[in-house]
Amino acid sequence: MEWIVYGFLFLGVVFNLIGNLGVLIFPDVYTRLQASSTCTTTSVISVFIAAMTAAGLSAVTGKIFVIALFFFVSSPVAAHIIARYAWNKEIIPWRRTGGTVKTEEEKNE
Amino acid sequence: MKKTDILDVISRKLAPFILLFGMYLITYGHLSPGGGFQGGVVLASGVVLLLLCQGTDRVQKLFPLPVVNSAEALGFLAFLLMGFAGVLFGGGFLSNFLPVGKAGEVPGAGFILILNLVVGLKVGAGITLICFYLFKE
Amino acid sequence: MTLDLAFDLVVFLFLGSSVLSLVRVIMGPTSADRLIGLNIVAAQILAILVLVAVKEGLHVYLDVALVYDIFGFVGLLAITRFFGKKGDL
Amino acid sequence: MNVITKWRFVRILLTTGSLFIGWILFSGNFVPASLIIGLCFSFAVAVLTYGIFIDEKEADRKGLLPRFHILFFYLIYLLIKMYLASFKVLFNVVRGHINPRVVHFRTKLKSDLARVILTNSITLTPGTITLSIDDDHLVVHWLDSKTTHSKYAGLLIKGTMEKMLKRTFI
Amino acid sequence: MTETLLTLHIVLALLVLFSRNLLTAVIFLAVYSLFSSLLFFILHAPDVALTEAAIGAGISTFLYVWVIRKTRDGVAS
Repeated sequence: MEWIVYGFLFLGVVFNLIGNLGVLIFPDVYTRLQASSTCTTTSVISVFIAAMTAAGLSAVTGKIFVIALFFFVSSPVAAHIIARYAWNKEIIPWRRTGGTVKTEEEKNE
Repeated sequence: MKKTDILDVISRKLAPFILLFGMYLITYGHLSPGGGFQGGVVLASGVVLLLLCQGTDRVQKLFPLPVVNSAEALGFLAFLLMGFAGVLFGGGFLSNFLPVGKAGEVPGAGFILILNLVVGLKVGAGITLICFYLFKE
Repeated sequence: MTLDLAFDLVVFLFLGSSVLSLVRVIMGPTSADRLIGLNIVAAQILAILVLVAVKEGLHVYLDVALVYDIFGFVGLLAITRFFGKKGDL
Repeated sequence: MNVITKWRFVRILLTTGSLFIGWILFSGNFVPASLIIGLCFSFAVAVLTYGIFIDEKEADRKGLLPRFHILFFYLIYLLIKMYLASFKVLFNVVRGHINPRVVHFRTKLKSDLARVILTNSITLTPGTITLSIDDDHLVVHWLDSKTTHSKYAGLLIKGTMEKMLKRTFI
Repeated sequence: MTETLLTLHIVLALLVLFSRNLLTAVIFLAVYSLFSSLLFFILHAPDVALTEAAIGAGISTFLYVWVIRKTRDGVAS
């Protein structure tokens, strides 16, 4: 049983570090959002699974389950509203061949 | 067919649970972290979530402005009444006069539970009112 | 290696990586990048809260984590709602 | 008794039930006093918000309640697929080889809830984010895209998820 | 751990003070209150952490953002 906890904790740490690295090195908003939403959600969910396994079957498990459910719903919605915010601000997605065109807000800052 | 909006559907399914969680924080305020003020703020945040996702009109139909306004005033009045009832029956202002049960149970707190409910009503209605007036523009 | 030690280690690693993701909040060129940083920081701190609460064995502390989750979402929603285009979102 | 009144009672009952399950998960104990207080509060919240929890127009829909066993399998499938997708994105980050494109496609699902679950699943799985949804028309940003043809892209992204959701929500 | 968080508080507060863009300042303030809530939680004050998360990250962000948008609309256009 302990090895499951260790395994999920290890997965959580690895996904978290790679997600942060992706957010740092990717070229534009949408690709950064890809790294952040996928990797960070998976890492936090694995930490929750590890915590549920470590706590055993008690009131703790139920409450962590509620938190995980809420996070499972709210994280993709948060990613979607950030993406729609950027899409409505008319930030042009980065392409492999062409360069990006600077938007109004980027020029101002 | 009406347009599908993600925020609309999500806020509709999520807001009742947030309101219930605020009620839970108020009720269990003496056993776990939470209490009247925090529970009231969570209640208000449920209304704010609806306000942000659905627009003012539908929320005003659910929580009409005069009702929220009078609930806020009623909360203040009830708090004062509770305090002076403590003066009348027990020792001083806000002192306990209800029977106290065993420690660690929900209804065993006597006075505190009702006081938390009143404070939660007052704070939730107050912050909801602030957000209504600000959002009306 | 006991379980408590592993939890402590993971908490420290998460705190360090949340400091790392602050870099994106500070130097993000547009405001959307900063919002991504805010979202990531909120998620990592949520994981830290749950780990600390399980390690201490106090299940009443988990209420804080749930409130934290709700308010991170509502704050992000408020920012995007007010600074996006008028009418839509 | 009018049919609208009957439908209102059914909605209040359904909302109270689902909120009461939430109360048990929040409080985590089965003390009778707590259960009674929780029932009162969930009934009060249900009376306030039944109109937005279950919309009035959903009466004609047969699949008001999803089939829970398929939904359960769907969640497990989504969890496994999420892990695989994260490994894919991980290799993309490490190798630094990405090819992002924006693709458009349509979905066949009718119910609002099913569409929202589909968009959330798309956001969770392999490097795709839903940028906007307009009725049945989805705009998706795809990291490491293989094709730009709308039908094949739709097949590759939606895949099995749409079929399972169609069986869940009718 | 506490020292790290306190250092972060100072850095974030300075960033809030010296950022030119108002929206950036609000986002820094939200991050500041998130870290502040974590500090209170680690020092075993869950009530204060709850209040800080609720008021700092949720409601005060709402109010600040509303006021900024209102003033910008009034001045710019």
